Amino acid sequence: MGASYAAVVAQPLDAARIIADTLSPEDGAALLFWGVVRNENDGRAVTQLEYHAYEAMAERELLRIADEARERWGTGDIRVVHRVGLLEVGEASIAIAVAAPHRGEAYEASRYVIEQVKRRVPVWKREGYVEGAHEWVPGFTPAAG
Amino acid sequence: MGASYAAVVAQPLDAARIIADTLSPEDGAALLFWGVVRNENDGRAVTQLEYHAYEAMAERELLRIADEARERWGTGDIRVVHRVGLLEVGEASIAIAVAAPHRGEAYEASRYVIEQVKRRVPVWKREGYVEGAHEWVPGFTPAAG
Amino acid sequence: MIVRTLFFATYRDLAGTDELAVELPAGARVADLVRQLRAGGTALSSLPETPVVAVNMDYAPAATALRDGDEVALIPPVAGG
Amino acid sequence: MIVRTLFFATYRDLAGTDELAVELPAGARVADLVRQLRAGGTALSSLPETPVVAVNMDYAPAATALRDGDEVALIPPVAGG
Repeated sequence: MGASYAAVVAQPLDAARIIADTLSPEDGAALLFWGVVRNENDGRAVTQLEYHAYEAMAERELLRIADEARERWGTGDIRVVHRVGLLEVGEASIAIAVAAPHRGEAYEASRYVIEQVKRRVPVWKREGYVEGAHEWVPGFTPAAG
Repeated sequence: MGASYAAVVAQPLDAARIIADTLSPEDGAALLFWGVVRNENDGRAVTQLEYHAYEAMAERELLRIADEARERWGTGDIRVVHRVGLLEVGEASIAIAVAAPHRGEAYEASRYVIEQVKRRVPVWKREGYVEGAHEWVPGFTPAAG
Repeated sequence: MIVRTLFFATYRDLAGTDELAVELPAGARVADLVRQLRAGGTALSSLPETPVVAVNMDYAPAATALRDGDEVALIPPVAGG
Repeated sequence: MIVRTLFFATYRDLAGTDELAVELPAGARVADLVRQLRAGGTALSSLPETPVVAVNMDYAPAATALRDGDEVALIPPVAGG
Protein backbone atom coordinates (compact mmCIF):
# COMPACT_ATOMS: atom_id res chain seq x y z
CA MET A 1 0.00 0.00 0.00
CA GLY A 2 2.42 2.69 1.24
CA ALA A 3 5.60 3.87 -0.38
CA SER A 4 9.11 4.61 0.82
CA TYR A 5 11.04 7.79 0.17
CA ALA A 6 14.62 8.64 1.17
CA ALA A 7 16.88 11.59 0.54
CA VAL A 8 20.21 13.03 1.63
CA VAL A 9 20.01 16.82 1.46
CA ALA A 10 22.13 19.86 2.24
CA GLN A 11 19.23 22.17 3.17
CA PRO A 12 17.50 22.57 6.56
CA LEU A 13 14.74 20.01 7.13
CA ASP A 14 11.10 21.15 7.10
CA ALA A 15 9.08 19.14 9.64
CA ALA A 16 5.63 20.27 8.49
CA ARG A 17 6.41 19.56 4.84
CA ILE A 18 7.84 16.11 5.58
CA ILE A 19 4.79 15.15 7.62
CA ALA A 20 2.37 16.48 5.00
CA ASP A 21 4.16 14.65 2.19
CA THR A 22 3.97 11.40 4.15
CA LEU A 23 0.27 11.46 5.06
CA SER A 24 -2.46 10.10 2.80
CA PRO A 25 -6.16 10.89 3.36
CA GLU A 26 -6.70 7.41 4.85
CA ASP A 27 -4.02 7.85 7.55
CA GLY A 28 -5.10 8.84 11.05
CA ALA A 29 -1.67 9.83 12.33
CA ALA A 30 1.99 10.28 11.57
CA LEU A 31 4.94 9.74 13.86
CA LEU A 32 7.98 11.97 13.32
CA PHE A 33 11.43 11.24 14.71
CA TRP A 34 13.43 14.47 14.65
CA GLY A 35 17.12 14.10 15.44
CA VAL A 36 18.99 17.29 16.36
CA VAL A 37 22.51 18.42 17.19
CA ARG A 38 22.93 18.63 20.94
CA ASN A 39 25.24 20.95 22.81
CA GLU A 40 27.53 18.33 24.29
CA ASN A 41 28.89 14.84 23.69
CA ASP A 42 30.86 12.72 26.14
CA GLY A 43 31.22 15.74 28.41
CA ARG A 44 32.67 18.12 25.79
CA ALA A 45 30.78 21.23 24.73
CA VAL A 46 29.83 20.95 21.04
CA THR A 47 29.32 24.05 18.91
CA GLN A 48 28.62 22.45 15.53
CA LEU A 49 28.53 19.15 13.73
CA GLU A 50 29.61 18.42 10.17
CA TYR A 51 27.82 15.51 8.52
CA HIS A 52 29.32 13.65 5.56
CA ALA A 53 27.68 10.85 3.63
CA TYR A 54 28.37 8.38 0.89
CA GLU A 55 25.29 9.96 -0.57
CA ALA A 56 24.18 7.54 -3.29
CA MET A 57 24.61 4.50 -1.05
CA ALA A 58 23.11 6.29 1.98
CA GLU A 59 19.93 7.00 0.01
CA ARG A 60 19.76 3.38 -1.15
CA GLU A 61 20.28 2.09 2.37
CA LEU A 62 17.70 4.48 3.85
CA LEU A 63 15.22 3.30 1.24
CA ARG A 64 15.92 -0.35 2.02
CA ILE A 65 15.42 0.27 5.74
CA ALA A 66 12.12 2.08 5.09
CA ASP A 67 10.98 -0.79 2.85
CA GLU A 68 11.86 -3.35 5.52
CA ALA A 69 9.89 -1.42 8.13
CA ARG A 70 6.84 -0.97 5.90
CA GLU A 71 6.82 -4.62 5.00
CA ARG A 72 7.27 -5.85 8.55
CA TRP A 73 4.72 -3.57 10.23
CA GLY A 74 2.34 -2.72 7.39
CA THR A 75 2.55 1.03 7.90
CA GLY A 76 1.61 3.72 5.39
CA ASP A 77 4.33 5.81 3.71
CA ILE A 78 7.73 6.11 5.35
CA ARG A 79 9.93 9.11 4.52
CA VAL A 80 13.52 9.48 5.74
CA VAL A 81 15.53 12.63 5.08
CA HIS A 82 19.11 12.93 6.30
CA ARG A 83 20.89 16.24 6.22
CA VAL A 84 24.59 16.70 5.44
CA GLY A 85 26.95 19.66 5.79
CA LEU A 86 27.59 21.98 8.71
CA LEU A 87 24.87 22.03 11.39
CA GLU A 88 24.51 24.24 14.44
CA VAL A 89 23.24 23.08 17.84
CA GLY A 90 19.46 22.56 17.65
CA GLU A 91 19.37 21.99 13.88
CA ALA A 92 17.88 18.72 12.67
CA SER A 93 20.14 16.06 11.17
CA ILE A 94 17.44 13.50 10.41
CA ALA A 95 13.69 13.30 10.03
CA ILE A 96 11.83 9.99 9.90
CA ALA A 97 8.10 10.23 9.22
CA VAL A 98 5.88 7.15 9.40
CA ALA A 99 2.23 7.35 8.37
CA ALA A 100 0.09 5.34 10.71
CA PRO A 101 -3.16 3.64 9.91
CA HIS A 102 -2.41 1.81 13.19
CA ARG A 103 -0.51 3.55 15.99
CA GLY A 104 1.28 0.62 17.54
CA GLU A 105 2.88 -0.43 14.28
CA ALA A 106 4.00 3.11 13.52
CA TYR A 107 5.91 3.30 16.81
CA GLU A 108 7.61 -0.04 16.13
CA ALA A 109 8.46 0.90 12.56
CA SER A 110 9.82 4.33 13.49
CA ARG A 111 12.04 2.84 16.19
CA TYR A 112 13.31 0.21 13.78
CA VAL A 113 14.24 2.81 11.19
CA ILE A 114 16.28 5.02 13.52
CA GLU A 115 18.11 2.05 15.07
CA GLN A 116 18.98 0.66 11.64
CA VAL A 117 20.05 4.08 10.36
CA LYS A 118 22.59 4.30 13.15
CA ARG A 119 23.90 0.78 12.40
CA ARG A 120 24.00 0.67 8.61
CA VAL A 121 23.78 3.96 6.78
CA PRO A 122 27.13 5.34 5.52
CA VAL A 123 27.07 8.73 7.24
CA TRP A 124 29.78 10.23 9.43
CA LYS A 125 30.03 13.29 11.59
CA ARG A 126 32.81 15.49 12.83
CA GLU A 127 32.23 17.51 15.96
CA GLY A 128 33.51 21.01 16.50
CA TYR A 129 34.21 21.79 20.15
CA VAL A 130 34.21 25.06 22.04
CA GLU A 131 37.98 24.84 22.35
CA GLY A 132 38.33 24.74 18.57
CA ALA A 133 39.23 21.09 17.93
CA HIS A 134 37.45 18.92 15.34
CA GLU A 135 37.08 15.16 15.66
CA TRP A 136 35.25 12.36 13.87
CA VAL A 137 32.65 10.87 16.18
CA PRO A 138 33.30 7.17 16.92
CA GLY A 139 30.60 5.11 15.26
CA PHE A 140 29.05 1.73 14.72
CA THR A 141 30.66 -0.93 12.53
CA PRO A 142 28.11 -2.22 9.96
CA ALA A 143 27.87 -5.97 9.32
CA ALA A 144 29.91 -6.82 6.22
CA GLY A 145 27.61 -8.08 3.49
CA MET B 1 14.56 18.11 34.75
CA GLY B 2 12.02 18.57 31.95
CA ALA B 3 8.68 20.34 32.09
CA SER B 4 5.17 19.56 30.90
CA TYR B 5 2.98 21.82 28.82
CA ALA B 6 -0.61 21.26 27.68
CA ALA B 7 -3.11 23.33 25.77
CA VAL B 8 -6.49 23.07 24.09
CA VAL B 9 -6.59 25.47 21.15
CA ALA B 10 -8.91 26.48 18.33
CA GLN B 11 -6.16 27.33 15.81
CA PRO B 12 -4.34 24.98 13.41
CA LEU B 13 -1.37 23.21 15.01
CA ASP B 14 2.16 24.18 13.98
CA ALA B 15 4.42 21.10 14.00
CA ALA B 16 7.72 22.95 13.64
CA ARG B 17 6.88 25.39 16.42
CA ILE B 18 5.73 22.66 18.79
CA ILE B 19 8.93 20.67 18.24
CA ALA B 20 11.14 23.74 18.64
CA ASP B 21 9.38 24.79 21.86
CA THR B 22 9.90 21.29 23.28
CA LEU B 23 13.61 20.88 22.54
CA SER B 24 16.34 22.09 24.88
CA PRO B 25 20.00 22.39 23.78
CA GLU B 26 20.86 19.18 25.66
CA ASP B 27 18.25 17.07 23.80
CA GLY B 28 19.38 14.95 20.87
CA ALA B 29 15.94 14.26 19.44
CA ALA B 30 12.22 14.84 19.67
CA LEU B 31 9.42 12.46 18.83
CA LEU B 32 6.20 13.98 17.49
CA PHE B 33 2.86 12.17 17.38
CA TRP B 34 0.64 13.99 14.90
CA GLY B 35 -2.99 12.87 14.87
CA VAL B 36 -5.05 13.87 11.85
CA VAL B 37 -8.62 13.62 10.59
CA ARG B 38 -8.89 10.71 8.19
CA ASN B 39 -11.31 10.41 5.30
CA GLU B 40 -13.35 7.50 6.61
CA ASN B 41 -14.45 5.82 9.82
CA ASP B 42 -16.17 2.47 10.15
CA GLY B 43 -16.68 2.39 6.39
CA ARG B 44 -18.40 5.79 6.10
CA ALA B 45 -16.79 8.64 4.16
CA VAL B 46 -15.97 11.49 6.57
CA THR B 47 -15.77 15.07 5.32
CA GLN B 48 -15.08 16.87 8.58
CA LEU B 49 -14.81 16.37 12.30
CA GLU B 50 -15.96 18.70 15.05
CA TYR B 51 -14.01 18.44 18.31
CA HIS B 52 -15.46 19.59 21.62
CA ALA B 53 -13.69 19.61 24.96
CA TYR B 54 -14.30 20.28 28.60
CA GLU B 55 -11.41 22.62 28.08
CA ALA B 56 -10.21 23.45 31.59
CA MET B 57 -10.34 19.83 32.71
CA ALA B 58 -8.87 18.58 29.42
CA GLU B 59 -5.83 20.80 29.90
CA ARG B 60 -5.41 19.60 33.46
CA GLU B 61 -5.71 15.97 32.43
CA LEU B 62 -3.27 16.39 29.53
CA LEU B 63 -0.81 17.96 31.93
CA ARG B 64 -1.19 15.12 34.41
CA ILE B 65 -0.60 12.55 31.68
CA ALA B 66 2.52 14.39 30.50
CA ASP B 67 3.80 14.56 34.08
CA GLU B 68 3.20 10.84 34.58
CA ALA B 69 5.12 10.04 31.40
CA ARG B 70 8.05 12.33 32.24
CA GLU B 71 8.33 10.88 35.72
CA ARG B 72 8.11 7.27 34.60
CA TRP B 73 10.51 7.48 31.65
CA GLY B 74 12.71 10.42 32.59
CA THR B 75 12.24 12.26 29.30
CA GLY B 76 12.88 15.92 28.61
CA ASP B 77 9.95 18.30 28.04
CA ILE B 78 6.59 16.91 26.94
CA ARG B 79 4.15 19.19 25.12
CA VAL B 80 0.58 18.18 24.23
CA VAL B 81 -1.67 20.41 22.18
CA HIS B 82 -5.23 19.34 21.35
CA ARG B 83 -7.26 21.24 18.81
CA VAL B 84 -11.00 21.86 19.05
CA GLY B 85 -13.56 23.15 16.58
CA LEU B 86 -14.26 22.15 13.00
CA LEU B 87 -11.46 20.23 11.25
CA GLU B 88 -11.16 19.13 7.64
CA VAL B 89 -9.69 15.80 6.48
CA GLY B 90 -5.89 15.93 6.88
CA GLU B 91 -5.88 18.63 9.57
CA ALA B 92 -4.20 17.77 12.87
CA SER B 93 -6.31 17.22 15.98
CA ILE B 94 -3.45 16.50 18.37
CA ALA B 95 0.30 16.98 18.61
CA ILE B 96 2.38 15.26 21.27
CA ALA B 97 6.06 16.22 21.35
CA VAL B 98 8.50 14.42 23.62
CA ALA B 99 12.09 15.64 23.94
CA ALA B 100 14.46 12.73 24.06
CA PRO B 101 17.80 12.62 25.79
CA HIS B 102 17.32 8.83 25.30
CA ARG B 103 15.41 7.49 22.30
CA GLY B 104 13.90 4.38 23.82
CA GLU B 105 12.26 6.24 26.65
CA ALA B 106 10.84 8.87 24.31
CA TYR B 107 9.05 6.20 22.28
CA GLU B 108 7.59 4.63 25.42
CA ALA B 109 6.54 7.99 26.84
CA SER B 110 4.94 9.17 23.58
CA ARG B 111 2.96 5.97 23.25
CA TYR B 112 1.80 6.22 26.85
CA VAL B 113 0.58 9.78 26.34
CA ILE B 114 -1.53 9.07 23.26
CA GLU B 115 -3.08 5.93 24.80
CA GLN B 116 -3.96 7.79 27.99
CA VAL B 117 -5.34 10.76 26.05
CA LYS B 118 -7.78 8.46 24.32
CA ARG B 119 -8.84 6.89 27.62
CA ARG B 120 -9.08 9.84 29.99
CA VAL B 121 -9.19 13.29 28.44
CA PRO B 122 -12.66 14.87 28.22
CA VAL B 123 -12.80 15.50 24.47
CA TRP B 124 -15.54 14.43 22.08
CA LYS B 125 -15.92 14.49 18.34
CA ARG B 126 -18.82 14.61 15.96
CA GLU B 127 -18.28 13.34 12.44
CA GLY B 128 -19.80 14.90 9.37
CA TYR B 129 -20.43 12.39 6.58
CA VAL B 130 -20.62 12.81 2.84
CA GLU B 131 -24.35 12.14 2.99
CA GLY B 132 -24.82 15.09 5.35
CA ALA B 133 -25.46 13.37 8.69
CA HIS B 134 -23.62 14.29 11.90
CA GLU B 135 -22.94 11.82 14.70
CA TRP B 136 -20.98 11.74 17.95
CA VAL B 137 -18.20 9.20 17.66
CA PRO B 138 -18.54 6.36 20.20
CA GLY B 139 -15.76 6.67 22.74
CA PHE B 140 -13.98 5.21 25.71
CA THR B 141 -15.45 5.27 29.22
CA PRO B 142 -12.91 6.76 31.68
CA ALA B 143 -12.42 5.07 35.05
CA ALA B 144 -14.47 6.91 37.69
CA GLY B 145 -12.15 8.54 40.22
CA MET C 1 -26.85 23.72 48.28
CA ILE C 2 -26.49 24.39 44.60
CA VAL C 3 -24.06 22.60 42.26
CA ARG C 4 -23.12 23.72 38.78
CA THR C 5 -23.78 20.77 36.48
CA LEU C 6 -22.06 20.61 33.08
CA PHE C 7 -23.17 18.57 30.06
CA PHE C 8 -21.11 17.57 27.03
CA ALA C 9 -21.64 15.84 23.67
CA THR C 10 -24.50 13.29 23.82
CA TYR C 11 -25.39 14.34 27.38
CA ARG C 12 -25.58 17.94 26.24
CA ASP C 13 -27.98 16.86 23.50
CA LEU C 14 -30.17 15.23 26.18
CA ALA C 15 -29.99 18.22 28.52
CA GLY C 16 -30.61 20.73 25.74
CA THR C 17 -28.12 23.01 27.50
CA ASP C 18 -24.44 23.24 28.46
CA GLU C 19 -25.09 23.66 32.15
CA LEU C 20 -27.72 23.67 34.85
CA ALA C 21 -27.67 24.96 38.41
CA VAL C 22 -29.11 22.08 40.44
CA GLU C 23 -30.40 22.45 44.00
CA LEU C 24 -29.65 19.49 46.25
CA PRO C 25 -30.22 18.70 49.94
CA ALA C 26 -27.22 19.05 52.26
CA GLY C 27 -25.11 15.86 52.32
CA ALA C 28 -26.08 14.88 48.77
CA ARG C 29 -23.66 12.74 46.81
CA VAL C 30 -22.93 12.38 43.10
CA ALA C 31 -25.40 9.48 42.91
CA ASP C 32 -28.15 11.71 44.34
CA LEU C 33 -27.53 14.37 41.70
CA VAL C 34 -27.73 11.78 38.93
CA ARG C 35 -30.93 10.27 40.40
CA GLN C 36 -32.52 13.71 40.57
CA LEU C 37 -31.56 14.54 36.94
CA ARG C 38 -32.94 11.20 35.70
CA ALA C 39 -36.20 11.68 37.62
CA GLY C 40 -36.90 15.19 36.32
CA GLY C 41 -39.23 14.06 33.55
CA THR C 42 -36.94 15.39 30.81
CA ALA C 43 -34.77 13.68 28.18
CA LEU C 44 -32.16 13.39 30.94
CA SER C 45 -34.09 10.30 32.08
CA SER C 46 -31.99 8.58 29.36
CA LEU C 47 -28.76 9.25 31.31
CA PRO C 48 -27.00 6.08 32.44
CA GLU C 49 -27.63 5.18 36.09
CA THR C 50 -23.93 5.63 36.85
CA PRO C 51 -22.44 8.00 34.30
CA VAL C 52 -18.80 8.99 34.60
CA VAL C 53 -18.61 12.20 36.61
CA ALA C 54 -15.91 14.74 37.40
CA VAL C 55 -16.20 16.90 40.49
CA ASN C 56 -14.17 20.10 40.23
CA MET C 57 -12.29 18.59 37.27
CA ASP C 58 -11.34 15.30 38.97
CA TYR C 59 -12.99 12.04 38.06
CA ALA C 60 -15.04 11.04 41.11
CA PRO C 61 -16.99 7.93 42.17
CA ALA C 62 -20.77 7.98 42.67
CA ALA C 63 -20.36 8.06 46.47
CA THR C 64 -18.47 11.38 46.40
CA ALA C 65 -20.08 13.94 48.73
CA LEU C 66 -20.92 17.25 47.09
CA ARG C 67 -20.56 20.76 48.45
CA ASP C 68 -22.28 23.98 47.61
CA GLY C 69 -20.67 25.55 44.56
CA ASP C 70 -19.10 22.34 43.23
CA GLU C 71 -18.66 22.01 39.48
CA VAL C 72 -19.99 18.60 38.49
CA ALA C 73 -19.43 17.47 34.90
CA LEU C 74 -21.23 14.50 33.37
CA ILE C 75 -18.70 12.88 31.06
CA PRO C 76 -19.95 10.70 28.19
CA PRO C 77 -17.42 8.24 26.70
CA VAL C 78 -14.44 10.30 25.52
CA ALA C 79 -13.04 10.31 21.98
CA GLY C 80 -10.09 12.67 21.95
CA GLY C 81 -6.76 12.34 20.20
CA MET D 1 41.45 -4.42 -13.97
CA ILE D 2 40.89 -1.09 -12.33
CA VAL D 3 38.48 -0.45 -9.43
CA ARG D 4 37.33 2.92 -8.24
CA THR D 5 38.09 3.05 -4.50
CA LEU D 6 36.27 5.57 -2.30
CA PHE D 7 37.39 6.86 1.10
CA PHE D 8 35.30 8.55 3.78
CA ALA D 9 35.81 10.26 7.14
CA THR D 10 38.86 8.86 8.99
CA TYR D 11 39.82 6.69 5.99
CA ARG D 12 39.68 9.74 3.79
CA ASP D 13 42.06 11.47 6.20
CA LEU D 14 44.46 8.52 5.84
CA ALA D 15 44.16 8.41 2.04
CA GLY D 16 44.46 12.18 1.68
CA THR D 17 41.89 11.93 -1.11
CA ASP D 18 38.25 11.01 -1.74
CA GLU D 19 39.02 8.36 -4.28
CA LEU D 20 41.75 6.38 -6.00
CA ALA D 21 41.75 4.29 -9.16
CA VAL D 22 43.49 1.07 -8.10
CA GLU D 23 44.89 -1.46 -10.55
CA LEU D 24 44.45 -5.08 -9.47
CA PRO D 25 45.24 -8.46 -11.05
CA ALA D 26 42.32 -10.35 -12.63
CA GLY D 27 40.48 -12.44 -10.03
CA ALA D 28 41.34 -10.09 -7.17
CA ARG D 29 38.99 -9.98 -4.19
CA VAL D 30 38.14 -7.27 -1.68
CA ALA D 31 40.80 -8.65 0.67
CA ASP D 32 43.44 -8.26 -2.06
CA LEU D 33 42.52 -4.63 -2.62
CA VAL D 34 42.80 -3.92 1.12
CA ARG D 35 46.14 -5.76 1.34
CA GLN D 36 47.50 -3.72 -1.57
CA LEU D 37 46.34 -0.42 -0.05
CA ARG D 38 47.91 -1.29 3.33
CA ALA D 39 51.18 -2.29 1.67
CA GLY D 40 51.58 0.87 -0.37
CA GLY D 41 53.87 2.60 2.09
CA THR D 42 51.38 5.43 2.72
CA ALA D 43 49.23 6.37 5.74
CA LEU D 44 46.77 3.77 4.42
CA SER D 45 48.96 1.18 6.15
CA SER D 46 46.89 2.19 9.22
CA LEU D 47 43.70 0.79 7.64
CA PRO D 48 42.21 -2.14 9.57
CA GLU D 49 43.07 -5.57 8.10
CA THR D 50 39.39 -6.17 7.41
CA PRO D 51 37.61 -2.84 7.07
CA VAL D 52 33.92 -2.78 6.23
CA VAL D 53 33.59 -2.51 2.46
CA ALA D 54 30.74 -1.83 0.06
CA VAL D 55 31.00 -3.01 -3.53
CA ASN D 56 28.74 -1.09 -5.88
CA MET D 57 26.86 0.25 -2.83
CA ASP D 58 26.21 -3.13 -1.19
CA TYR D 59 28.07 -4.19 1.93
CA ALA D 60 30.28 -7.08 0.85
CA PRO D 61 32.51 -9.62 2.64
CA ALA D 62 36.30 -9.69 2.17
CA ALA D 63 36.05 -12.72 -0.13
CA THR D 64 33.91 -10.86 -2.70
CA ALA D 65 35.43 -11.10 -6.18
CA LEU D 66 35.95 -7.74 -7.90
CA ARG D 67 35.40 -6.79 -11.51
CA ASP D 68 36.84 -4.08 -13.65
CA GLY D 69 34.98 -0.81 -13.05
CA ASP D 70 33.60 -1.77 -9.63
CA GLU D 71 33.04 1.02 -7.13
CA VAL D 72 34.56 -0.11 -3.83
CA ALA D 73 33.94 2.05 -0.77
CA LEU D 74 35.88 1.65 2.46
CA ILE D 75 33.40 2.36 5.21
CA PRO D 76 34.69 3.45 8.65
CA PRO D 77 32.29 2.99 11.58
CA VAL D 78 29.13 4.94 10.72
CA ALA D 79 27.60 7.68 12.88
CA GLY D 80 24.46 8.88 11.11
CA GLY D 81 21.10 9.83 12.55
